[in-house]
Amino acid sequence: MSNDLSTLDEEHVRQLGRIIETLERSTFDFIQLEIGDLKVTIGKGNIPVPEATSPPARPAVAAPGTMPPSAPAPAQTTPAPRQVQSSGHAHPGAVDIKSPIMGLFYAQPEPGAPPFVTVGATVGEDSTVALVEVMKTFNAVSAGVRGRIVEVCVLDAQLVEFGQVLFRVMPE
Amino acid sequence: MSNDLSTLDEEHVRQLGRIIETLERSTFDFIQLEIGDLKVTIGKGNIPVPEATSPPARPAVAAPGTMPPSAPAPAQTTPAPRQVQSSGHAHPGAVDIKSPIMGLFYAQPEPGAPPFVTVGATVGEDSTVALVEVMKTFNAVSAGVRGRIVEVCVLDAQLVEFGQVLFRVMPE
Amino acid sequence: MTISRVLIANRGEIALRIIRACQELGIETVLATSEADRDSLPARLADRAICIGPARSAQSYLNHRAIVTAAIGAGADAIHPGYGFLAESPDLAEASASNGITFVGPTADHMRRMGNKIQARLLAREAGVPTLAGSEKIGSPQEALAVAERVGFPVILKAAAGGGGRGMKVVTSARNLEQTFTAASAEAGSAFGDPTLYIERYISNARHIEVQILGDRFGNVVHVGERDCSLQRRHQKIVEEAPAPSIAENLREEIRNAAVKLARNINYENAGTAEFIYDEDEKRFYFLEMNTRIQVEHPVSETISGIDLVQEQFRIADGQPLRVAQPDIVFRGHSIECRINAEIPEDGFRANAGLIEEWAPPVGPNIRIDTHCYAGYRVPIFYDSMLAKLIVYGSTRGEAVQRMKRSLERFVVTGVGTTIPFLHFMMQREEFASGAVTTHLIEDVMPQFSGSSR
Amino acid sequence: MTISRVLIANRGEIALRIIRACQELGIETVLATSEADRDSLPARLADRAICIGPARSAQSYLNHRAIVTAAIGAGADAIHPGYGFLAESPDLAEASASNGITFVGPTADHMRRMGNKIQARLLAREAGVPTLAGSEKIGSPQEALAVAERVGFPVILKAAAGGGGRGMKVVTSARNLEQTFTAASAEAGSAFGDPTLYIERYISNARHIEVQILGDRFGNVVHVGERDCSLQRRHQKIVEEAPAPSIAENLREEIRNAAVKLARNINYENAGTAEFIYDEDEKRFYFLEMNTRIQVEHPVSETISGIDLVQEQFRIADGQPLRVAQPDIVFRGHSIECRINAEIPEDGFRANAGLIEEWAPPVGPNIRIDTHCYAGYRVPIFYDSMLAKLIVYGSTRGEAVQRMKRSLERFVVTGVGTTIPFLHFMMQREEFASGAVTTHLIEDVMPQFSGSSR
Repeated sequence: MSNDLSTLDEEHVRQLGRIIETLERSTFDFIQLEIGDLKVTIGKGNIPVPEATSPPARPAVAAPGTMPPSAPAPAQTTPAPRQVQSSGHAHPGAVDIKSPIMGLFYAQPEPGAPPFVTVGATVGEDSTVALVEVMKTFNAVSAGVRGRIVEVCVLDAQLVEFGQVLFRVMPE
Repeated sequence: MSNDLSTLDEEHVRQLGRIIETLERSTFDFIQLEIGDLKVTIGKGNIPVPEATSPPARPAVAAPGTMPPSAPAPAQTTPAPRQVQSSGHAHPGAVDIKSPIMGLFYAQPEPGAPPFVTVGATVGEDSTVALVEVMKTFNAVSAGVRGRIVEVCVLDAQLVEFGQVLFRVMPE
Repeated sequence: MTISRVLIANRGEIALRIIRACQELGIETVLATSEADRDSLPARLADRAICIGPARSAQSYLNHRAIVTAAIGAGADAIHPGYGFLAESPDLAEASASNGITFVGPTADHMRRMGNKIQARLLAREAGVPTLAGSEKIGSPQEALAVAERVGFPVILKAAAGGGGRGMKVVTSARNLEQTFTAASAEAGSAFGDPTLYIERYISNARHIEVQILGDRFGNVVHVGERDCSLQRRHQKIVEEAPAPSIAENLREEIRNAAVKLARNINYENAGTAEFIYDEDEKRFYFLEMNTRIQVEHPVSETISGIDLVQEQFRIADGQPLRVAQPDIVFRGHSIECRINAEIPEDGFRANAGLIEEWAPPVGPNIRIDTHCYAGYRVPIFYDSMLAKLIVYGSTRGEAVQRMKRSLERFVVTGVGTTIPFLHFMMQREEFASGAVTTHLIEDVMPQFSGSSR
Repeated sequence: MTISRVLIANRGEIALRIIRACQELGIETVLATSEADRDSLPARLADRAICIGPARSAQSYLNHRAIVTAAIGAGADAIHPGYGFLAESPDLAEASASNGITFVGPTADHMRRMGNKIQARLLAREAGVPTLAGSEKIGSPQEALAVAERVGFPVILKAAAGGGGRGMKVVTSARNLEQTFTAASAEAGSAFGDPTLYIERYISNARHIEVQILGDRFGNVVHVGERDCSLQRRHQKIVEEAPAPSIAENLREEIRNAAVKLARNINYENAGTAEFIYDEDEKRFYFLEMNTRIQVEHPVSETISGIDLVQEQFRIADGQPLRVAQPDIVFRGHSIECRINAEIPEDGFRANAGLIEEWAPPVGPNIRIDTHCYAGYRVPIFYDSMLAKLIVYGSTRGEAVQRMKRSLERFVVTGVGTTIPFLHFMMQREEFASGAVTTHLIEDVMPQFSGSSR
């Protein structure tokens, strides 16, 4: 048996369609169908996945110390960059400008100067949008895309991680 | 059987639809259906997943010793009684006579005597079908049901566990 | 090792502990389980499991005839009873022996002699080991009053057939004596099948100190140090440590030697524990009783000595001489054990059963967990409430306390209430940190814990 | 402890090991991770994780500027480098110091002096510690030939800036010397940025023995016993044990004292290891090099001494004096470590990455696992292949070997091939059981293992 879509003929697709329609009319969230090698899952929301793996560290009684609020809780497995990306839901179609290195984020060329960009600013691919400092070395970050800044995702002088979203841009 | 959707014919799909509708009218949250290679799950919320539990002991390289073949493999979590029950699939409608205690199973009243019952024998509720010995004390096992013995599930002089199936009886 | 297959007549963490010892010794394991424990972790990790009876202990774990039959049927050449259940049953030891099965423990005779607490006191006195002022056996309230007035109030009434903290009543004045005597006697009769009582002087400012003993068939006896088990609720231990903190070194030596002498006097064989009460005011110790089995708290002694006591039990039962003489046993550092029980401390340590949802014990160097639990395990209602033993090592007692504190903080259990928050509270108490641990400490601090946890 | 928050500049099991030490010391942890390790277990267990760069080490774990920046940005007051990566980088130590951050390790100066192997040999000789006959530095094949003829073939060519088994070539006769010299020099230049070579007499029947050292800021130096790390493949260790088996007690004392003397001579600070080669034929030892960091195999020393070396590293870095003098360090029993690597032994220990499907390490008393792996973990292709360290304790070496054997049998890993079957094979070899472990043993027995595993 060839394991590709060719095994799905006209008739199968019609049958699947009817299953979907029946499911649609019902109040159920999903159907899972498994016939030997063939597996079909139809549903709403995310594909349900069996969770994994290893124990998260969650203090049972008391935390040994306190961390600044910016620090994620130990049990939280989502890394910071993804949290930032999720804020972009408010701007469908917008793209991210990510930090090419980890370091301290500066929104302006020097203290007291106006920021490189603010929300509403138009940028070209080569426009410098920020500086990221690693031990007195300042690295210019280019927009990499033409468009309009719709969101500034980090605060001035904050530590940004490698790959962290700095700005969101609506391409033009 | 070819493992693809072609095994789902018109009739099957109609049947699935009817199952969904029936489930819809019920108060249940899901149905899981498994017929040989075919598995179907329909439900609300997340797909129920088998729990993870904890690591089974499976020797990576070599077992430290050998056990008689009657001993289940360490990784096998199904206890013996259930394995025996599963053999009963061959006799739909039959009921089990289980051992009320753990001990040594004897099929006959004394060595050399004929067995209490064999396959085909008719038993009444109070018929003694076997003895189970615990340290020289012999406990008579009653059939507890009227019917015909269709299967003898254990060998003579074998250790039977508490609740282990000794015989299967077709009630009359 | 001539033992090749052992039947383990127990459940829970100790069943698993014994399985692990056997895996290393190359002994096959057959676990006798009740119906409720058929799918337990030890049942899955043993080479074979045999369901010997229904959930209720009386018809399974306490049925020595079923256990011996299972051993015979499975071709086991030894039985390990663990602790509790039939661990101190002369009947099981005898039935094993008469069926040619090695019992991993002392002889039935040792058990009988030490099982009766009045006789055990006599044996101690014969060995020159101090016992508390009191009586051998009292037959009437009048006799009790006479003894009590001789030794002075408060006194404690104990059941001769009791032990392990059960069947004890404190009497503070002559006024309550007659009534308490009658009640205690009736209770002892129904609980232990023997209404005999004896009286001892009651020490209120006391610590519970016990000495781990190993003896072989050749008359060799060594101690593996002492443990302090003073932290108790309802006369039951919840924190144990080794060595005992804050006692003078000469007393430590004396108490260890007393235990060895007592065991040697009766040619004691296998692992055992001599329990003493230590009078914090008088700085003197008195023999209480001897436990003829491995104990729950054995890991703290293993940790400070490096000796695997359960493996030694097998070697001794196998007829081997002790592998170590006293000078070979090197004690190092400090070890503490906390019993993680499914109990609600604020509610009088009421047991609670149920489904363990999350189970994430701490891991790391110098942390040991003995447990049969896992996420998804349903704690059965039929047995005791202990879920796990958390054992830590530290170079010093302070380091061990600190490690225990941090380990408890990282121990995540949801689904059932546990003693973890209470144990954490105890680790932070100044009394515990300073080693000023007495048998009434938990009672004293309980109001503050209940207050803080609201 | 004035250190309150540490940046951990490492990954894998050692990152987790350091996190655990910090949890017990009450130090907050910030883990610097590469993009590939963002969701790793240590990243989840640290109080905070910061992604410092892409998967490739050169742009993340080997970037000392990124690490110091991350430490400053996260408000960390200390950096722990673990082992490997930048653990022996004077640049990281210096950059930390000049930014007011405590480096948990020796000073940049110590690293520089010991980092150059030729200088380290000189320092050893100054301290009266024996070194192998050979040269300080050789500039040409001609010079190499002269030295080789003086000390006698076989000789070994080593890179002055190498270490840890890298950059070494054995030359058996004058014929191959010139060619090998040219190749080795070029290799050293590209691998370590310094083509300088030196020559030593090569000992074929050798054991690798190293001594664990702790030194504080006040000139106190103690040893924490020696380790035997002879079991190597491609000059890299896979089994280590402590104490070293089958060496005379007076030699054991000598080798330990030599290490202490060397460290004291340079006022060595923090944890370090003096490596020696032991000539099995001559029964003599020679200094090889000093590692200025915590080592992979540190747990075997922790196990026999009861000292938490990583916690001591923090205390020393914090400016505290050593808590123990030499007589306070009590060694007991025997400990063995096996490195569980994602490697195919039959295929020249070729590394293999992939998804770990099942992961069930053995558990039980006297078994310690240091690992960052779990079922469902995908082993990244970018880093070394070590999945776990399995460490056991036994009262005797025989007991430890037996426990290791049984533990390996119970260690279930599926999804990636591991060294477990090979380690199990080694534990059963008579050479290992008898303590006759030499650096060429693996090579000698490999054909038999490959044969048996077919």
